[in-house]
Amino acid sequence: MNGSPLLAAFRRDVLQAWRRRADWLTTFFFFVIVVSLFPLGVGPEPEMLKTMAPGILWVAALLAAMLSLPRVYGTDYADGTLEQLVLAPQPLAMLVLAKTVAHWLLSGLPLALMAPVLGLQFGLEGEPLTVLFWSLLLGTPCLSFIGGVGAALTLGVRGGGVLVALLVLPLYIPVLIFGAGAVQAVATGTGAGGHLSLLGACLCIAAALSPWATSAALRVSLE
Amino acid sequence: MNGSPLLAAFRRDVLQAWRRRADWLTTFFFFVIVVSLFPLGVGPEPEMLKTMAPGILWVAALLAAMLSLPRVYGTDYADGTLEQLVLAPQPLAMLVLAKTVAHWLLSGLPLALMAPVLGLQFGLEGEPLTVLFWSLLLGTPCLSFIGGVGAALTLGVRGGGVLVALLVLPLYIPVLIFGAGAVQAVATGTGAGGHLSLLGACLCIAAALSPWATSAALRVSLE
Amino acid sequence: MQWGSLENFLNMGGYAKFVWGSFVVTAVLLAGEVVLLRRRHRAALADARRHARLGRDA
Amino acid sequence: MNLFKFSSPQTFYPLAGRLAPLFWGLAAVLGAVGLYIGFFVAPTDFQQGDSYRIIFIHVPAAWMSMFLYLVMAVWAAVGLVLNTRLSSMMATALAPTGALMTFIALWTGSLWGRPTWGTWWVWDARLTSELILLFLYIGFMALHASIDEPRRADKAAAILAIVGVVNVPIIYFSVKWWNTLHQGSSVSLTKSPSMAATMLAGMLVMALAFWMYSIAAGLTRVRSIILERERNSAWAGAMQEN
Amino acid sequence: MLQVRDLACMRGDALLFRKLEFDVEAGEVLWIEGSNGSGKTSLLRILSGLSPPEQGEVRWRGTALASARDALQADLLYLGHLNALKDDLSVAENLQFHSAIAGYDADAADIDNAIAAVGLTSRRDLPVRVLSQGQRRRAALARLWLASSRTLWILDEPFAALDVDSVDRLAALLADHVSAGRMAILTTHQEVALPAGRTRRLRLDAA
Amino acid sequence: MLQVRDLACMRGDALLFRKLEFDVEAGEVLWIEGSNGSGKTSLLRILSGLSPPEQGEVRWRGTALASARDALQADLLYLGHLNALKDDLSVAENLQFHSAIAGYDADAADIDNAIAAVGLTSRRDLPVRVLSQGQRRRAALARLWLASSRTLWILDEPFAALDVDSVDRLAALLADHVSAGRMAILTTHQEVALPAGRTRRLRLDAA
Ligand code: HEM
Ligand SMILES: Nc1ncnc2c1ncn2[C@@H]1O[C@H](COP(=O)(O)OP(=O)(O)OP(=O)(O)O)[C@@H](O)[C@H]1O
Ligand SMILES: Nc1ncnc2c1ncn2[C@@H]1O[C@H](COP(=O)(O)OP(=O)(O)OP(=O)(O)O)[C@@H](O)[C@H]1O
Ligand SMILES: [Mg+2]
Ligand SMILES: [Mg+2]
Repeated sequence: MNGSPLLAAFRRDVLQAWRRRADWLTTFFFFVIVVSLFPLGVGPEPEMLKTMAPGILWVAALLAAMLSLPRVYGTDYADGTLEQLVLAPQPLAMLVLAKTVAHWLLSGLPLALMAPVLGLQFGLEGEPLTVLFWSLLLGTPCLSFIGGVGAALTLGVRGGGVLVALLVLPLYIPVLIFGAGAVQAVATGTGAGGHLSLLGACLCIAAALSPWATSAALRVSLE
Repeated sequence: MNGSPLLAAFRRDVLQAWRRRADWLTTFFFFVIVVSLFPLGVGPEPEMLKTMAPGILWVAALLAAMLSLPRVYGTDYADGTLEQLVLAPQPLAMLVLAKTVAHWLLSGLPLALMAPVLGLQFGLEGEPLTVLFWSLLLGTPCLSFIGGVGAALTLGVRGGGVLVALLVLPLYIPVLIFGAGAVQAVATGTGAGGHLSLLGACLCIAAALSPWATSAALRVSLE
Repeated sequence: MQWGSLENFLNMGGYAKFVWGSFVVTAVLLAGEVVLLRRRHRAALADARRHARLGRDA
Repeated sequence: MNLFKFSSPQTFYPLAGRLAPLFWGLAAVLGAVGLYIGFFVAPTDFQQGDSYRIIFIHVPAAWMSMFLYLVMAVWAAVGLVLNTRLSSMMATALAPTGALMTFIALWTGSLWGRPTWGTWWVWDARLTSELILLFLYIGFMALHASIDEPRRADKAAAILAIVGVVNVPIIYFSVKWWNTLHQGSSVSLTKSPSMAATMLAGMLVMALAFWMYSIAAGLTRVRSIILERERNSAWAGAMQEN
Repeated sequence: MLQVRDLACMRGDALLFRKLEFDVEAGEVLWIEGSNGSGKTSLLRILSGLSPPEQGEVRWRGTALASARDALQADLLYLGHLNALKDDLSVAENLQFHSAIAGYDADAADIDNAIAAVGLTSRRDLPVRVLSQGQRRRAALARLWLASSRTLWILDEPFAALDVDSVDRLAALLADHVSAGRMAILTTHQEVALPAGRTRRLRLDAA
Repeated sequence: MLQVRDLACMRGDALLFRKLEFDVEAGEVLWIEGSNGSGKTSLLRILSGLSPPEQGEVRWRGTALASARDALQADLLYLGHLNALKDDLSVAENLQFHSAIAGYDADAADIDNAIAAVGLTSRRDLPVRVLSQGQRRRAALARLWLASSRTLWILDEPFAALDVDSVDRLAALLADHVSAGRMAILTTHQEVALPAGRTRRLRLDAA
């Protein structure tokens, strides 16, 4: 009984995304396209592309996560659903958690799954590719959690889409450094273990704090 | 008398942007932040950063232009202004032109002005820096023109923010290639003239065709 | 026959992974499209009939 | 007037129903002949060994991917300008097949590149523009799928297809220049010097097979689309075949 | 002046209306009635040329809309469900923009008059974002006071969210408009005192 | 049950009301009247705990709102200007979501009944995006049929965009609600037949 509203919030987000397949598939293709833009801008030299690959993939993942953020609470805010969520007799933070998990499943996970294929295009192979996958699997939920706070803070602020970038990207920097660092570390021979555990720690902190921060921001946005 | 509605459309967009300074300043900061993320993701080697610089700056400009697109017609669509523009006794393509120029002034021009400073940070100097500036000055209006079509096509389509990326980024590729290519050409000793004239040609084509395509798309969005 | 044996044929001069990887995936994709096309057509037919019945009832 | 007779979905539906099996059959027969030539008549290439046999699907798929985009855009434009619904439906019907062909070209090319170039992928002009073509197809389909009112979707997607067609040559040449103006890539396409006549024949037969397949798939899909859109009309409800 | 012949409208697979025929002559108000979802808004959008009809034709001053679009747009004021106001601009700025775009040729005094007519003088320079629902509707309606020269007004639920005084003021304006030989087509669910003798009703769901 | 003491509300530099005092008892409808912009919506948002008052206090069952927020939320149904419907979900799915979130414990049959009560049965599975303005409002109002157990209804312009039949049905539901000893606070500009003898009016701009 107690879990059911959370499940409902989660299910509704997933259901809505399913209705709008084009919606989250585009997050995914956005990622693929942005990654493919870089060789066009930088030039086709394989060695250089290989060195750049982790950085490019991670920056693209950051941007893709960020682009999908406004949708998390934006439509709820515009159509009045957010008022109802805030007034619901459930702890708001739990509803936020459910929505964040849905966001990750729909935007973060597909990126992590696709990344190895893109890595191949840049000439990555073997262990770096595996580490790339794991770093994204640990890192993308962080992006969803941190991004949620930014998305909530920019509600009702027109041009939120760009403002959210400004708020959130700096917060993403540690995730970027540990994530891209892990792949580079394994490529240069040092192990990726340290970087990955740091990413795990980031995830724990983000998961523990962000629902509270997000729900506080949501309340403020309605005042 | 005939020009005044266009002037009004232009002035209103600029006025509104002025009211919402945060809005277009964030496009600008987005550009700066994305560019600054790369050294963090890729590592600090100066030689490599220098080679990558034009590509990174140009990709960031593409993304920044794209992020600001949904706003061009999105708010007009949501609040009903677009119906009024379509029903106005002016040629719609002219109004579109006025709005596109406003968009470029507010989002493209600042990037072109800022780019040399960022180029310095990547170790670019002298002629490449000048060419970077000119390539962006010629290229960013192309981005506004092409992007306008995408923005108009995705009106009333949920998840428009990401869909617009999917539609527009592939069309941006020639601009990216000629733009980044110009800087690289001058850095490697071949002249940038060819690339810049190709950019100019792109701009002419885009400026001639895109207002028509955009206004057709706007009409369709209201049906 | 240039291959001699089925084994040789399947081995494709050492390029089995690549050649069969191409041909089999292509075959699967084309067959998949055909299956999806049939399904879609059946669903469309059923839907049209359902609507026709609804229309008559209304 | 006679010219326009078949431009009504209702009259085109049965016509397509009669034509489609013909093209399916042709595709199957030509495919079988092409595969026979490809595997049993064409000799082993002295440079590439048997890996070259990928050519028998790679090149036809690559050709079709580009050709279908053009055809799709022309149908879309006709639909937009003349407001004939059937043309727009044809455009929508071709897009998935075109995207599939593009994907097959990419996939087989990639599998071919590994043994011949030693890498799955290089950022070469042809490869890159094929990848972009895939994005254009996906954009067309995504846009069409995101608009519920079918007529609006047709028109919006048509505008996109037309803009894309203006852009495809620009993209193609820009990618080509990008790649050649800049340091030539260290790997290059090792074409078999003079393609054996049988190889050429096999490739052409397979190309015809892919062509017939695309027509058949397009006709079949357009029939479903017609039914879906006209499901309220009496004639659609009366269709009984499977 | 406006003639509608054999008009049909479909949305999805719902047929909203068909074989609709009516004329609107100078000096008339046409009040389109019907329950929710009967197709009033859809009809108004077809009449204004925003969306194409499924079938049939609309004629303005004798020419089919397909070729008379420019002529109609020069004569038309359309006010939809949405207010067409920019949240960030003030009431006055919004009206200035509209009058420039639509070519009303209004100067600052005209705009002030219009604002006064809808009772928003004290809110003149506030951004629309902070206005109440009804005040926004009033700001949108102020365009009617600027566009008195337009022959045809098409108004979708103009009375929605208005308080009683504003309803009366708008009704009076409508009476003036038609008694000057112009036309209006509108929808509303409220019982409003529309110009007696000059108002024709069209029920959509009766069809 | 609900007590308001010395309430004041400012927006920008406009003082909307001050020293507002009233009680709402079980079995009563409070109809808040006032011209556009008099502060009705602002008042309702304060009462429901969405925004804090400038001054004064709201008490629910004797406790100040600051500490009784959870208690109020379990008793409250708030329906604002906005419909809180997801364009992409169908009417039924939207209601399922709301009933799960708000804890109404409604099963599929309840939801179908609510949809039937607002006359949307034929639109049950359409995405809300395609509904007409009035149909959307009706879909939002269907929550009232699910939330009959909630003690306090706060409704901002519930009759807006509704056709005549729907207005009557809603008025009848309100009568049932209060005659079962519950409460409602609402605003509307239309003259609606609210439960006679149980309706109290509060004019805001008179203050
Ligand atoms: C993912 C990788 C690849 C892609 C996307 C790709 C794409 C294409 C395209 C678009 C064409 C048609 C071009 C035209 O007719 O002008 C084509 C033709 C061709 N490709 Fe590939 N290709 C790839 C890899 C390869 C590889 C690895 C080889 C051989 C080593 C190869 C050999 C050929 C040949 C021989 C043709 C026919 C050329 C002609 O007759 O014009 N391709 N490919
Ligand atoms: N895809 C669809 N499938 C079925 N019905 C649809 C679809 N799209 C729209 N409709 C129906 O078309 C009608 C649109 O009506 P419209 O907005 O014109 O109504 P209206 O008369 O203005 O109503 P209101 O008084 O509520 O404003 C609605 O009944 C809606 O349910
Ligand atoms: N920053 C501000 N400066 C001045 N006045 C403001 C500001 N923000 C809001 N207001 C005023 O506060 C009031 C808000 O009113 P509210 O939305 O509560 O009205 P309402 O009674 O619900 O009206 P309606 O009947 O139109 O819905 C409006 O009169 C608005 O102009
Ligand atoms: Mg309506
Ligand atoms: Mg209000």
